[in-house]
Amino acid sequence: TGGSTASESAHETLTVFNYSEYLDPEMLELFTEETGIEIKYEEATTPEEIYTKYISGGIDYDLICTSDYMVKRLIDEGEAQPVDFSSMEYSSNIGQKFWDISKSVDPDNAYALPYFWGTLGLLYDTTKVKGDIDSWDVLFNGEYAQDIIMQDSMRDAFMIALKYLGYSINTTNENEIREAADLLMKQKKDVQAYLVDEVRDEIVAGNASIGVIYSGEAYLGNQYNSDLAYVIPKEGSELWIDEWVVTKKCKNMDAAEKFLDFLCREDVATANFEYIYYSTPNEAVVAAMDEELKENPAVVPTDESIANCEVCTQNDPATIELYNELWKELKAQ
Amino acid sequence: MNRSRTRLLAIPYIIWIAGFTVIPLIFIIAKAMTDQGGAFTVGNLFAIFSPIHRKALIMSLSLAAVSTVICILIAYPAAIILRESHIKKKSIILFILILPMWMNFILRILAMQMLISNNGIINHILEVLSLPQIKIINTPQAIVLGMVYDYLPYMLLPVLNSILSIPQDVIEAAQDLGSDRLHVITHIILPLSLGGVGSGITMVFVPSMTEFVIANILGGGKILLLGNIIEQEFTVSMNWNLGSGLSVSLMAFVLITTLIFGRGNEERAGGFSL
Amino acid sequence: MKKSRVFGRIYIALLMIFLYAPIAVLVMLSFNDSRSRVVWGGFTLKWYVALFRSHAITEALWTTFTLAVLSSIIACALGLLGAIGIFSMRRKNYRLMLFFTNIPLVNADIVTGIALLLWFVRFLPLGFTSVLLAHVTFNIPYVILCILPKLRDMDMQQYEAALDLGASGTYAFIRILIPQILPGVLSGFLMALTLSMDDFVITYFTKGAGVNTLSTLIYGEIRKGIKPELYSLSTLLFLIVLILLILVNLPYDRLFSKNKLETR
Amino acid sequence: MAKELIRIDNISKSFDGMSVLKNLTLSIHENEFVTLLGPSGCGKTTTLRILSGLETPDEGRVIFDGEDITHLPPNRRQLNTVFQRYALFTHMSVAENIAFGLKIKGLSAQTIKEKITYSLKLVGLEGYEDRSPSSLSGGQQQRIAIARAIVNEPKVLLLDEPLGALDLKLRQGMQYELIRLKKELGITFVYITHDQEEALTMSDTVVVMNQGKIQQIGTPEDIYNEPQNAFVADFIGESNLIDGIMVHDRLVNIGGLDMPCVDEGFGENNPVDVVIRPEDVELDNSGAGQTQGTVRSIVFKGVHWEMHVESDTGITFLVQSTEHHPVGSRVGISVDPYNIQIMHKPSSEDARVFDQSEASAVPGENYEP
Amino acid sequence: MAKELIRIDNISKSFDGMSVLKNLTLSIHENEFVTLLGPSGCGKTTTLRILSGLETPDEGRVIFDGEDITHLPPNRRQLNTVFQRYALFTHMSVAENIAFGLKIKGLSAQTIKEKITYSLKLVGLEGYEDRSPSSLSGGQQQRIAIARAIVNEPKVLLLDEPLGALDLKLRQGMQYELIRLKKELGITFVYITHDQEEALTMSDTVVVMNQGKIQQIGTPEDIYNEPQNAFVADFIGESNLIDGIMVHDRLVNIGGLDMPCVDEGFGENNPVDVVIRPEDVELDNSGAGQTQGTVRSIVFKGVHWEMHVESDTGITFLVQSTEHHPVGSRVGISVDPYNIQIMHKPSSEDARVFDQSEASAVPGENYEP
Ligand SMILES: Nc1ncnc2c1ncn2[C@@H]1O[C@H](COP(=O)(O)OP(=O)(O)OP(=O)(O)O)[C@@H](O)[C@H]1O
Ligand SMILES: Nc1ncnc2c1ncn2[C@@H]1O[C@H](COP(=O)(O)OP(=O)(O)OP(=O)(O)O)[C@@H](O)[C@H]1O
Ligand SMILES: [Mg+2]
Ligand SMILES: [Mg+2]
Repeated sequence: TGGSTASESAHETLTVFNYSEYLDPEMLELFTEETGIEIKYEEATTPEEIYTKYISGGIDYDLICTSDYMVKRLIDEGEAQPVDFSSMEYSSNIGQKFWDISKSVDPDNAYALPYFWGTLGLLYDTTKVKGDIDSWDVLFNGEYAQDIIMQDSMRDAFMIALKYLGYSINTTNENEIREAADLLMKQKKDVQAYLVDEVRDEIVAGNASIGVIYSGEAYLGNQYNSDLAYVIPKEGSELWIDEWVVTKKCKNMDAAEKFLDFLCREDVATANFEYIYYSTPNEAVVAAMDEELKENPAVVPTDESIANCEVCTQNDPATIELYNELWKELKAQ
Repeated sequence: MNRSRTRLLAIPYIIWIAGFTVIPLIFIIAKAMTDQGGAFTVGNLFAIFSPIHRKALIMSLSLAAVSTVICILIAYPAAIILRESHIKKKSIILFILILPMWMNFILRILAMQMLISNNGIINHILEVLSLPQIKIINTPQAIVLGMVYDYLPYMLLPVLNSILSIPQDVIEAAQDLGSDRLHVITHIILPLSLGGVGSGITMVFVPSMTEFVIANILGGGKILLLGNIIEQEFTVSMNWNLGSGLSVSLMAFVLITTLIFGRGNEERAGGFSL
Repeated sequence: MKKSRVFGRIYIALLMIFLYAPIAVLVMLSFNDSRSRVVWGGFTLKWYVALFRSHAITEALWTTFTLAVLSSIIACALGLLGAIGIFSMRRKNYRLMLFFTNIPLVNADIVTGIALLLWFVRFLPLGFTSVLLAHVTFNIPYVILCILPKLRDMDMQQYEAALDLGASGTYAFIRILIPQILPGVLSGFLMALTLSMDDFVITYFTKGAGVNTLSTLIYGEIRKGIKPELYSLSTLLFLIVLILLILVNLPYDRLFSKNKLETR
Repeated sequence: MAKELIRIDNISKSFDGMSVLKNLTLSIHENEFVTLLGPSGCGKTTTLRILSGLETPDEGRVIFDGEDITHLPPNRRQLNTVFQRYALFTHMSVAENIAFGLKIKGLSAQTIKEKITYSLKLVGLEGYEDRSPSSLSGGQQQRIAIARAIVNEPKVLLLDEPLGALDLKLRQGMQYELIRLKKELGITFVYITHDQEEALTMSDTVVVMNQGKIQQIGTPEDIYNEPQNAFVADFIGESNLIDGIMVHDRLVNIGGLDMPCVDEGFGENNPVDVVIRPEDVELDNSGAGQTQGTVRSIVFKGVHWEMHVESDTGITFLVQSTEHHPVGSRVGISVDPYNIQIMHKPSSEDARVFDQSEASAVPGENYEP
Repeated sequence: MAKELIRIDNISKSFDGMSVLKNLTLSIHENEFVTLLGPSGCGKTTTLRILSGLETPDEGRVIFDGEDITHLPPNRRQLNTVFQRYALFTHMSVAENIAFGLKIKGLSAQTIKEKITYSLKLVGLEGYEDRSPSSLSGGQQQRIAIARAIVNEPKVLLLDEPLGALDLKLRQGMQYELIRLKKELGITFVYITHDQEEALTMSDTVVVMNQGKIQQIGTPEDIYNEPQNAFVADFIGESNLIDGIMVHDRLVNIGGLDMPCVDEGFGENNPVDVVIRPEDVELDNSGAGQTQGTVRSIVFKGVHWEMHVESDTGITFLVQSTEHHPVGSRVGISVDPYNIQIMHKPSSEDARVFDQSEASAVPGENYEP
């Protein structure tokens, strides 16, 4: 019953691995309908989970969608197969800007197809916060003690601190990292909670005034509470990009390419966008959006706002270990 | 019963243990005894004594212990009250106690969070009643509350079972000899239900040692438990060797404690059944 | 006497509120017109409608149930034999077996999950079967913990009486001993069912592509907000179990006693 | 008689709507040995439990030493109970079991130790201090239960079939010992047994119960020799219970045979119940006697032979005699007028009661060898 | 005598190194009623369990109908057991309990139903088919256990104190019923009791055991009237066991008083044990008799009075008599020579055995009123 031993060898099958709730399930049915290719669809919540399941070899995934640094890792470890994007009918819907961003993990644009992207920023309740917020400073100056919610994610927390201190988020300089860690330690007493997925709900519910959040979540939060605003601080932030790669285990490159091409098609990309409202690199979709949506920085970040942003490509083991130690120290404090 | 022959009945189970407990355990121990490069090391096993891990261990132990004690403190009076009640079918009680557990664990913990958060349902109710607000979310107390909530049925069931199976005439004999209510509880019911408490402790204390979801959701991620660390080593840091090492030493720790404290418990009939 | 009874009622009532308040919240959410769990958007039944339309949920529900029931049955069968076997062992082996029995209980779920994953991939394509094996593995200790005390309380004289009346060892075992430990097996089964339905981590690591349980479904959804359909599903499940519970506990001794007579 | 210590006043009790005790009234005096005797399920244990406070009567009162203790909890009553099924504390040693009540009273360790030793000696189980109750045989457990109750020196000791599990020799020993204890400690005993001989041997007063009602209260001699109704006559010892017609005072007709007796006041030609104890039927070989009969069966009972003798008038007598008469032999039958007990035919209610108790036993009279 | 059905051949058994049965040899004949009698813990139940196959002897063999069944499993033996503690199947109704063995034999539902009805009638519990055993009183449970065994019509029925929990009336009824069943069904009974009277009443053969050894095998009369040693004499019924010196054949000296007897062959001036049954001591008021004495205590026992009479020669006799002699009164004491039983002083082993059994009972002789 495993993915690769599908008995219906007459049928073509693709085993697809993606973040959960990251694709409109009806699109999968549509794809099968159009091409006759069966999809075995598997979901996970973090890049590491995806990597772990893939690398353990239990399931032979053909296509994986994961985030920047993990994409880089897969490529670096030779787990990805090159794809000829130029031959695909709809790949041109992906804006050049995103191919360029993708180069930070896939220098030749040979492996990875951008799927969604976004930023890390602050979601805040305008009724509870004095004036407009434009800096990470609010997280560190103690003004909103016990009223801020941090991401319970090692990488994101360090990125914020590094950016606030003016360093690169991909730094391997131990001193810079330790400086960031000290900052986070000092901050801890002011933090109401470190949360992953519930940040949006907490801000919506009014349990806290400011929260660190991914841009797409900010849009959703706004839907429930129109007093909420999203900002990418001026110090800059993380620019994340989730991309598709074809694994080296994929035996049916043709089908895989068909699937990737399908995802780039405007109607499909629109459906997926409307399923989650994360920023899409598909320019055809962006072009067709309502003005209101188009102008929402949480949905379509402006170029200025991401000018200072970086893509995370950090895979240096020593740095990760350092992160890890310092993070545990912070949490254990 | 022919003991030498019935012993053979355990063979399928032994095979199962060998196949699905021991072999995977060997995998984990092997991981624990090597570093990320694959070289032999005992460092991961002793990593639990590093200051941060020790801190987390102590925190985990205290939260698990406090939760277990609270579970016992809640379960005991409940069991005694139920014993004294006139409900004929006591098994219906067991069902009622276990029923909440049929709702998904994460959903229940999320619901608990909605109840106790600063702007939560309880505080809204308190506000209406113009009573002081509770500020418990994102504290160790909230984690304890969550653990008690989630594990209480595992304590209630065995405790209730063992208390229900104490013969009434023994209690009456004690009353007859001059025991008042409290004395009966401390000198008859308590010692006679130790077996059930033992089962309950195993089923509450042990899993709550490795718990991390509750700590994440209700503790606001500000309290680091050993469960969090192990989970993080596996899923974030991708240092399986350290994760395995911590896990193996925790396992050894728990097994040794249960061996020490569990002694004699297995001799007493600790009912853990309907 | 009276006072303590009132106190007792209050205590039990408080306990029930504690256990059921979060359930009440979930039930409430299933009627919430808003997709967000923290915003009340008015009363609706649309999530119940949506529930029956959702392929993913009904499929996951089915998988969850078959998985829970199958793994509990297998765990009970193995655990029953195992418990009896262990019970008749000498002290040293008895302790040794209990030690191994406790391992899945003591291990962090993620460790069990990854260890099983590492092991399964060597001989078994991940899929339903692998999850089933994993669930049986973590269910067994609970089943055994439930059965062992019952074995200790067993009345061996009844077994001897059965032998004396002409029953073979096996027949006496099935007819006399099994019914005596059945309550233990039953609560073990219930326990296993509950654990199996609740497990996420181990299921997640050992499942194959396309296999989803309610837990894995829910876990994946925390990020984007739980689909309210799942609240209505929980509510429905709760109601069904509640109704079953009431049915099971009807005074059926009285209802069925007539049938009993006739079958004899 | 000594002062009244306990008064059970018009007590009724039902379980699940089933009436178990009906308007029971009973006085127990200081230092009295009262035995409740009756068939299984007649309410003996329930009565005892009401005395000990473990059960509350639906109606009526329990007066102890002039004080209404109907609703006093068991631990505040000066009574101790030896339970029908021992009810030993399995998690305690023998010594701890015995010390249980003493510790509650707060006696010193030394005193407790002495009392344990003393009471174990009383019940013949010296040196068993550290044993676990579960390692003892049934008889030994029962003796520990007795020791545990006695050691508290209660004003009243309630014993629910305490000797049921012991063999005859041991039982006799314990009977004597209990009587000695009663005298020595000056405690009042309320004793339950279904062993009639035990009841007669030990008691000052025997209370015969049936179906939740007292049938007769009296000294053992009263109960045995002058049963007030057929139930009591039948239940206490073996007896020939025969339909008769009271010809006139001091003459009763049994199966056509007129027999002199000593009872008066039953009117003339009234149907009555006649009770003759088996040991009071005299047999002889000489062909003399009030009537003749044939021996139909004979059983050796140790102390005596037990025979069924069918008289020529068609009545089968149960006879106990130390002389052996082989089956089929002809014997003369006679009964001393003093040994013929005349009783009124039971009222309808009593009849029901009696019939019921008959139904559950398999009557010996029907036995044909 | 009928043909030998069971032969227990030189069986020994120990538990945890403690010897429980020692070289036991016993023959049981077809349609015989054999009773095992002895104090608690003497190995009666163990013997029965070896017969039923629930226990395997360490040494020796069990022969059934000429066949060695020592290692045959219980379910393949044609014996059924009524267990000491009922051992009813608690999860089955009364009817299902009784049907258990029948279903195994594969009888038709109709037959089974009839047999259930019949056997319930036998034990006086008609209409109890659908009750749960736990809802029955102890006595009723025991009767169900009897019905469950009897209904299988085994060749041999093993009964371990089946009537222990019943009250006297019921017990007597069941005693008769069991004897009737035995005769009717032609089954052999092996019966355990600690009630001496029961043993004497019911048995063809009584086997007196003590400490895992057979003390005496014989008819009830043999056992009662001619006990082979002091243990048997003391255990079976009450008896006066007195040290005496055999002056010469037919004359024994008891406490200085020469008394004629009928025993011979004990030599001259040898110390012997003298056994006199309490009912064989004759008292009279006239001052006649072989010696004089004073009544020290008197207890009413229903059938007779039981007295302790201290003779002027200093010996206290236990006396049973239907006549009442008040405490303190002077009486003449005499014993018929035929009722004086002379026995050899026990060998050292026997003495130990006897002393032990004495120690556990609280001897009645020490009782001072
Ligand atoms: N707690 C109870 N609930 C229901 N019925 C009861 C309860 N206690 C006693 N009974 C019933 O009351 C009746 C009298 O019971 P009780 O125990 O007093 O009898 P008993 O005279 O002691 O009998 P035995 O000699 O068998 O011990 C019985 O029919 C019994 O079934
Ligand atoms: N399974 C066993 N293990 C250890 N000792 C045993 C076992 N069965 C019996 N005994 C011991 O063997 C001795 C004889 O026991 P048995 O049950 O045969 O006595 P009994 O004559 O039936 O006594 P009772 O009249 O009390 O039933 C006792 O001392 C008992 O403790
Ligand atoms: Mg009773
Ligand atoms: Mg026995």
